[in-house]
Amino acid sequence: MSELDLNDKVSEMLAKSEANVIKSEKTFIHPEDEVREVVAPDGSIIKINPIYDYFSGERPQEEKPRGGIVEKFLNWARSESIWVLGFGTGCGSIEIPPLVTPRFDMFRFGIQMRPTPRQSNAFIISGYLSVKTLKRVIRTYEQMPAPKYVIALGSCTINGGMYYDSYSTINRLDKYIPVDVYIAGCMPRPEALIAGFVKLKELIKEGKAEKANEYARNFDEYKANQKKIIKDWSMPDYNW
Amino acid sequence: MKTIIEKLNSKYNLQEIVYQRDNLVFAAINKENAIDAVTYLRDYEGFSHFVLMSCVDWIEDGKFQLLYLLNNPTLKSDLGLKVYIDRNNPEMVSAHHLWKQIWTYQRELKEAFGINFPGSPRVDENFVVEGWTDIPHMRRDFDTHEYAQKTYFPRGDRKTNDPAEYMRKKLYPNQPITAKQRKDDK
Amino acid sequence: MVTPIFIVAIALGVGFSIGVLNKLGKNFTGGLVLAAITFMTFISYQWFYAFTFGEQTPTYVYTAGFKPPFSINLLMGQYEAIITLMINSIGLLGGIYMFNSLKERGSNAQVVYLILIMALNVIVMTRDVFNLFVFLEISSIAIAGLILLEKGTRSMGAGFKYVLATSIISSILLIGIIFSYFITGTLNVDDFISLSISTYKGGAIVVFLIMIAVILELKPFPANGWGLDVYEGSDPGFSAIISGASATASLYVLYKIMAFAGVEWNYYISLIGIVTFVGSNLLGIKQENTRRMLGYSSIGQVGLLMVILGFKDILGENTPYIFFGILISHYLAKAGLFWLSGIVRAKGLKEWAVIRKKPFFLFLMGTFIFALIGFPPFPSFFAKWTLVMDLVQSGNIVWVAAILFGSIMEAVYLFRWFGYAIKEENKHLEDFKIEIHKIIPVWIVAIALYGFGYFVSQLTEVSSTINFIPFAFVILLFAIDFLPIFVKNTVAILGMAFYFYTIYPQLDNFRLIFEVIFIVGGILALIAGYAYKGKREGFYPVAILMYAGLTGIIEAKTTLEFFYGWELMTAGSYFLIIRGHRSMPHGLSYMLFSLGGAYAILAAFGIASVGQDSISMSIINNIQYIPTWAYALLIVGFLTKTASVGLHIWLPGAHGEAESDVSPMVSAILLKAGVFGVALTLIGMGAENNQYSVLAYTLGWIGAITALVGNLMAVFQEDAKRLLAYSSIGQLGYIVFGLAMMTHLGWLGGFSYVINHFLYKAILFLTIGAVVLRVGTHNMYEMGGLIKRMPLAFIAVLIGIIALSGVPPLSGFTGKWLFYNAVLDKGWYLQGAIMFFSGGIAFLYLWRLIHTVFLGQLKDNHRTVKEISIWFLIPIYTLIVGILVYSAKPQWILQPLAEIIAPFFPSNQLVWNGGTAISHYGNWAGTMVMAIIGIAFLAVLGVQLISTRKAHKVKQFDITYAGERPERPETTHVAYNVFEGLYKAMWPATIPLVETFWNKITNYLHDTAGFTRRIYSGNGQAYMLHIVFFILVTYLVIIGG
Amino acid sequence: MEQLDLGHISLAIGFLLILIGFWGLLTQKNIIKIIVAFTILDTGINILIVSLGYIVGKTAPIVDNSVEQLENHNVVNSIVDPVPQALVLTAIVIGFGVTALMLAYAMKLFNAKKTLEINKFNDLKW
Amino acid sequence: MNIYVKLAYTFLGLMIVLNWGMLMGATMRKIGARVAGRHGIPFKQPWIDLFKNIGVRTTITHGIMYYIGPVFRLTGGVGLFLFMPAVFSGSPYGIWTNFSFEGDLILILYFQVFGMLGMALGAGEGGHPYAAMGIARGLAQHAAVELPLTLAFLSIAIQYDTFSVYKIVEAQQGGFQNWVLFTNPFAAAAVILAMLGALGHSPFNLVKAPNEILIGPATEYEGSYLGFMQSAGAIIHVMEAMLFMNLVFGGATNWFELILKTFLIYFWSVFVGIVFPRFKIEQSVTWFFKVPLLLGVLAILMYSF
Repeated sequence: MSELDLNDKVSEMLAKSEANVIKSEKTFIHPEDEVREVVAPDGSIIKINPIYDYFSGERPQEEKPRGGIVEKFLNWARSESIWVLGFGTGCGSIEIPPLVTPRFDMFRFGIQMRPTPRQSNAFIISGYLSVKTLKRVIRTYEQMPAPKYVIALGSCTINGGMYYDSYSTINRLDKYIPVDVYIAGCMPRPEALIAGFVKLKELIKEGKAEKANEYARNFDEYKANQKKIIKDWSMPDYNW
Repeated sequence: MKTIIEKLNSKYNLQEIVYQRDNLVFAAINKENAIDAVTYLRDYEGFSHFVLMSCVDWIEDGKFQLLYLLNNPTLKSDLGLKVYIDRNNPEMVSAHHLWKQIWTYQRELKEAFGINFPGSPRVDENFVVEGWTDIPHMRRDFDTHEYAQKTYFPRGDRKTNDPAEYMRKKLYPNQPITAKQRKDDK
Repeated sequence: MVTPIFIVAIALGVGFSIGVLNKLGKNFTGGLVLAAITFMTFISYQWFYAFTFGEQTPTYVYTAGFKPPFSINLLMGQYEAIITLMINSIGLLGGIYMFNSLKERGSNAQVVYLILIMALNVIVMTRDVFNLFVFLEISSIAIAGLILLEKGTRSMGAGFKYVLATSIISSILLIGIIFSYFITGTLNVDDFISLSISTYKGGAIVVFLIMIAVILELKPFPANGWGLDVYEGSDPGFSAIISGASATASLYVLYKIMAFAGVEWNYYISLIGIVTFVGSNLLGIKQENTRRMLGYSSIGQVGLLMVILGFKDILGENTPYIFFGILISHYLAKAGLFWLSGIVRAKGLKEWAVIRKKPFFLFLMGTFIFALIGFPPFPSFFAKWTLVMDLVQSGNIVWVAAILFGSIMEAVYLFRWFGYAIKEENKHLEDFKIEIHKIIPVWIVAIALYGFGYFVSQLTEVSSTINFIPFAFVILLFAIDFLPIFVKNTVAILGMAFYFYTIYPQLDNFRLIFEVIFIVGGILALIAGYAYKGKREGFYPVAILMYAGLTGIIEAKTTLEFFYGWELMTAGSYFLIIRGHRSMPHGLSYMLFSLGGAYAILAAFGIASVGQDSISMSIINNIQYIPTWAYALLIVGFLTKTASVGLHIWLPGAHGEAESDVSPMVSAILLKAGVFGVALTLIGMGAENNQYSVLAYTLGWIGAITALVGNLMAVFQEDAKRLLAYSSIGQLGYIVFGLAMMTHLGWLGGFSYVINHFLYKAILFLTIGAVVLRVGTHNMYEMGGLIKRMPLAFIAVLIGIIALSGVPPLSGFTGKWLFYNAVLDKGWYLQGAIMFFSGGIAFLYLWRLIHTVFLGQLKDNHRTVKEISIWFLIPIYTLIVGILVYSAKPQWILQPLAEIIAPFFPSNQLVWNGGTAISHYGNWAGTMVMAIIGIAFLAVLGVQLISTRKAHKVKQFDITYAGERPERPETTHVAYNVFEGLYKAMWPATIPLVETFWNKITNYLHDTAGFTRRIYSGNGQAYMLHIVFFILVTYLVIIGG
Repeated sequence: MEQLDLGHISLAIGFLLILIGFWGLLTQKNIIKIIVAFTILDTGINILIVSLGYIVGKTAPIVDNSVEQLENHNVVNSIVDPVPQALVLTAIVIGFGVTALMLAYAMKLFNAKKTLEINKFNDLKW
Repeated sequence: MNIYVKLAYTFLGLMIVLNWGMLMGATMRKIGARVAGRHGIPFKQPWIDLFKNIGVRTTITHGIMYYIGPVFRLTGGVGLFLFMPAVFSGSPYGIWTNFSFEGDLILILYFQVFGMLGMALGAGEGGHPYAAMGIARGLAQHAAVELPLTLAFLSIAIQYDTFSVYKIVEAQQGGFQNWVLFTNPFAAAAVILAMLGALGHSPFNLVKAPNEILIGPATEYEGSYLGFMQSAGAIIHVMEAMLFMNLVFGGATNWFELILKTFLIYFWSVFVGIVFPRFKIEQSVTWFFKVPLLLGVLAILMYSF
């Protein structure tokens, strides 16, 4: 079969498949999010709207820094006590464990790992993010208390890296959540990570790491971007 | 192994029998007979282990090729049964009753190629991608680059270089190109 | 005065005239027969009246103008008058009851019925043994003839077996009679007595033959299959007559014969009686057919009466009192039950559920069953009491044990039956039709039972002091049961309050504490009853019955009054418990353990009364005869009520399944009755008496192990109320342990626990009960997050669990602190350590209770539930105020407690310095501690309020969930099998050894019964063989051996 | 006891009949045979009664010419004990009644199950 | 003594204990790091963390109980300090004996649970499953630890015929040979082993189990709440060590001695924790029911006969 024939054939097939392509008609309501009716103990039937009833879902508010010496002191404390959420989103997460080894020892810098977003203030996006993971990242990011910082790791978070043409991997992280520090490389070594942390500490001390407020300010824009690619949005608009 | 294939051939009329190795044979089989043959192999010939199930998109022929790869632990042999199904009407009889893990394979094929397996449990649920609305993403007529460009805010200033060329230019900008290199470049 | 010969004359005259009249085509036989029986009843009543209220002397009636032995003579004495009255009146009522069924069988049947009654009269009155034989045969033929006239074939076989058996028996009787004539030349009983026949050559054999025949007529175990078949197969009306009249007559014959048989027979009669009593009650356990079961019960009761007859010399002048007490209860109750079984037409025990929603039927059935078992206020209660007292005093303790064992067996099947009637599913059962002429006799006997109960209680001096006012109140509440709940509840509360007001001045402080817990606690628990809708039929009488019993044991001056109150309380609480869903088996096991305990107490009271000249409660302070055993029995009896380990298996189910406001009654209040008893016993044992230290030591270990077992089992419960129930077991273990220490500090700790347990367990049970009412489930894992909907209930439970766990500053710590000091003081270190370990375990289940119910995830269907009812909140918060006061000012309660205890356990081990308690080992300032903790708490809270002033209120799914989100509250709430890890470590300690033990005993009894009853193969010849073997064995034992 | 007099013989026969009766009652399976056994038993008892009242050489207690012709004309000394004789009459009547009742039962039982085997009538048991 | 002076001293003591607890925590983590060959955190890290946590801008609350859970916890710590004689000075009303004259050992034992229970309830209202799991584990282990500890404490109380902590300390004065450690070795041994569970370090850190059940009860707590809990943790660690010090190791006559002894007691549990991995619940529970329980029973039996 010659090349020309093949191309013809393919375009022919394409035309055909356009016609009978399986365009899914899913509405993408998570089954647990559908409004359901339950019978109360007294026999009455009540309607449960899970997204409304079970989640707060309120918009985030900007929490302006107070300024002055107190804020400076607190910024210093924040910079010296960076609690990193233990959430490996991509291949870069393998670069984080070396940080706790004697060779790199991030504890020297006041950097510690925490298991729960409630107690963390730094989030390392370690490499490529598929759409599926992005949903979890957004949820987790929103659950962290402000002020919170995001360190994006590797070229995938900057421009998609080697996954620039993947149908399931995002290209630019900062369209979806605000990023404080990018660390380029594929993958950056732990030294580079530490350099990134040091950069972050500088930013915090200077009072420039207010991306949480930026997120709140541009909330609609971020949400629009997020919802554009996350079709089965099975959570409230803001996860408290 | 040979006797098994012969027996199977006489029973179900195999095509394209390929003896890849002593213990690895591929053969094509009619869509109608496929599940019968798999059941027969499982129940009478000792192919008790279901290795995998995969799909190839022969877009030029307008066909999907499903592969049921079975393993016989006593003979230490594998047998791949290929089934061609129509690409325009991609539907195959479900085999979930034979091995439970086939549920998952069929769910994956449904999502990735849009092949329907009526009756297979949970076959319509998400498998890898969540909330996919476009045509099935593993079909060859799906253009992933275009999709990514359309969907994910590509950075406009992205440049792609041949790493070897780029590094040579960067490290040794003044060095002339040798004949060997030119040959290689071709 | 109409001579008794007219009884015979009338019967015969009417019988013959009916034959004639029928020929004339007149058909008013039924009325005529009833009239005849009425006249017979009148005659015997006339004599009875003359004997009782006049100065009548026994009168002989000679027939045919000759003196014996050439003629037959009848004697009409006092007993004859009573018994013929009983026979005739039951005959009359039975005649009314069977009016239609006799009519269906034709006039012949009516005549035969009349002749049967007449024959029974003559059997009682005659003094001639041959005449006796003749009329026994006539009665047998009459019964068999009546059965023959029945429709259907089912009873035919039974009738034939009956004929065969009675003919063999009468053959033996006849042989005996003829030989008696041969050796003495007379047939007159009085002559036999005067000649003392047994001294003749061969006299012993003659007496044996006559005696064995009469005994066989009484259907002794195991030669009684023929009787059982008749009970089961024939018309319930006949069964009633056989059980009520025929057996009564035969018993009296036995009494007559015993006069000349010689005293050596007494023992054997008792032996046969007790074997019959225990044996047939044991076999009754296995019965599923109502009438056969009643048959076993009848035979058993007759056995008991034989025992009494056998002991007539020992019982002395009390014999008639005991004999007639039990006989009347048995005769009325059994007739009533047989009649009921005819009305209800239910064969299997479970089919009796058809009367479930018919309160009057349940009332009748309950009356009869309680009368049979010997509950107050029925005559059998007083009779049984006297019997046990007299037997124990004469040293026949083994007999008492056997009688009580048999009674428990009887209670097993009767209460199981009753339980089925109350609780079993009855949807599939067909309703029955009530015929007015059938129900009237049943009502008459039921009312007569109450009447005789009161009458009998007034006969003796000790029982006439019993306070019947609370019981009358119960009857009043039963009478107004049709009124709406609001009225009844108010009446009940006012009544209790008024009663408390009247009784308050009579009580010493020791009793006052318990009376307050019983009555005030009861009123608080009743307030919660306002939350219920509808009529709540039957609730108030039984609740008040329990309180009547409780106040009865508090007021008791004599052991009889105490026992009376105890039994009333048991009955009332049984009814309360069995009202709950699925509580049938628990109600039964509660009843059996309670009865077992009550009998232990009864026996102990008997032992205590040995060598005393009164039965005042103070006799247990100075027991002279085997005191250690008596105290042990008392303690075992009371420990069944405190549900100590080994005797606790009834409690979890009973309390867990009871209604929401009943649980606090039976847990917070009722259990204290057992504590009261234990306290009384220990006071009786005395502080300085080292003689009982082993007993107290054992009791201490029992308390400690109970605490451990109760608390440990509570940890692994999934049902909120069961959890609390097991917790009650553990808490009662503490109390028992504290009391067992027999020191000032121990008692103070124990009493502090008594009050505390009352307070917090009432709070917890009321709250959880109210929550259960709202959410409709007991299972904790089906609840969760209710704090959002029921904050007040949450606060109540929070306070309850803090108090229970003993965390300062609330009042539970008081008890813990006292216990630590007491343990060190007493030197019971290991037991103490077990106690404190169980205290540690308490945290586990308490946290689980509050967490799985109120915290965690609110369930879908509970999103709209309301706060618990205001009527529950009122008593709950009243009690909470009590806890807070107690916590803040412990000295207000502990100091008076110490004064109460001081007379029994004098000590200055605890000194109060203002609000500080100082013991030898340490000190504790309740008020100050509360203040310090309060200040610290408020200070910290202030800081937090400032630092988190902008806290954002979130909803229940706003939790970090590893990047995911919770899907359903059910899958997010950690509530089921929470302590799995601990269970893996401690499962050997949770093996229900005790339950297995009791199950094994039950199975063993059931197997024995199931195996033994196979001798009743249904084959008439086998029954005859039993009779022959019975005769042979008896002969070998009595004469040959 | 050199010679067997009438009294002893009848006594022995009575006991024998009683034993036969018992044996029959306990072993025979046919209801009619059982009833027959009962009548034998009954008869045995009756003979027993009469023989116990028997006094050697005396006549029946019927005061008629035959008695009056005796030497001493002492009625009391010349007749046997009358009471057993009276008793036996009653006993016979009673026995008759019982037998009749049994036969009636036999008839009804046969009508119910068309058999006279006593083993078949064990619906009620345990 | 004037009550205000007393309060001032008590507050000062509390501050000392709080800071010493933080420093001790940092030191122990430093030791752990050194064992692993790392530098570890700076000594100032706990304070920085505390300030940072208090400076958090957004906080959430799941409800009242959730809100006051940390308050209970901290009150539990503070109260424990208030009822514990810190430094022995020859008088039960001395300046550093706090309010220990209001109660005795039993009060302290039961008051320990106050904070724990409050915290458990608060975490429970948070609705997080891991919180409930952590508490369930913690309670199970607490119950198991309680048994040998109670036996040992009873034994000590029997030995000195008192429940007053002050008196027990007093009786141990005059040289280390008077310490319970030497006068009642079984009880001391039971305490030393059971102490590992009470202090809650590996292998008995089931409650927190970071990365397994996400720090347990504190999963949902953030910011100031966490700060409160950190402070309470620091105080309670010292108080636990102080309790064992007072009961077994002769108490302290000055702050230096107190710091040294609490450090060593705490170090013992860290020392064990560095070496051993985490137990499962059933392993932990059965461990306490073996040797420590046996020692406790022996300690009791010594005085029973």
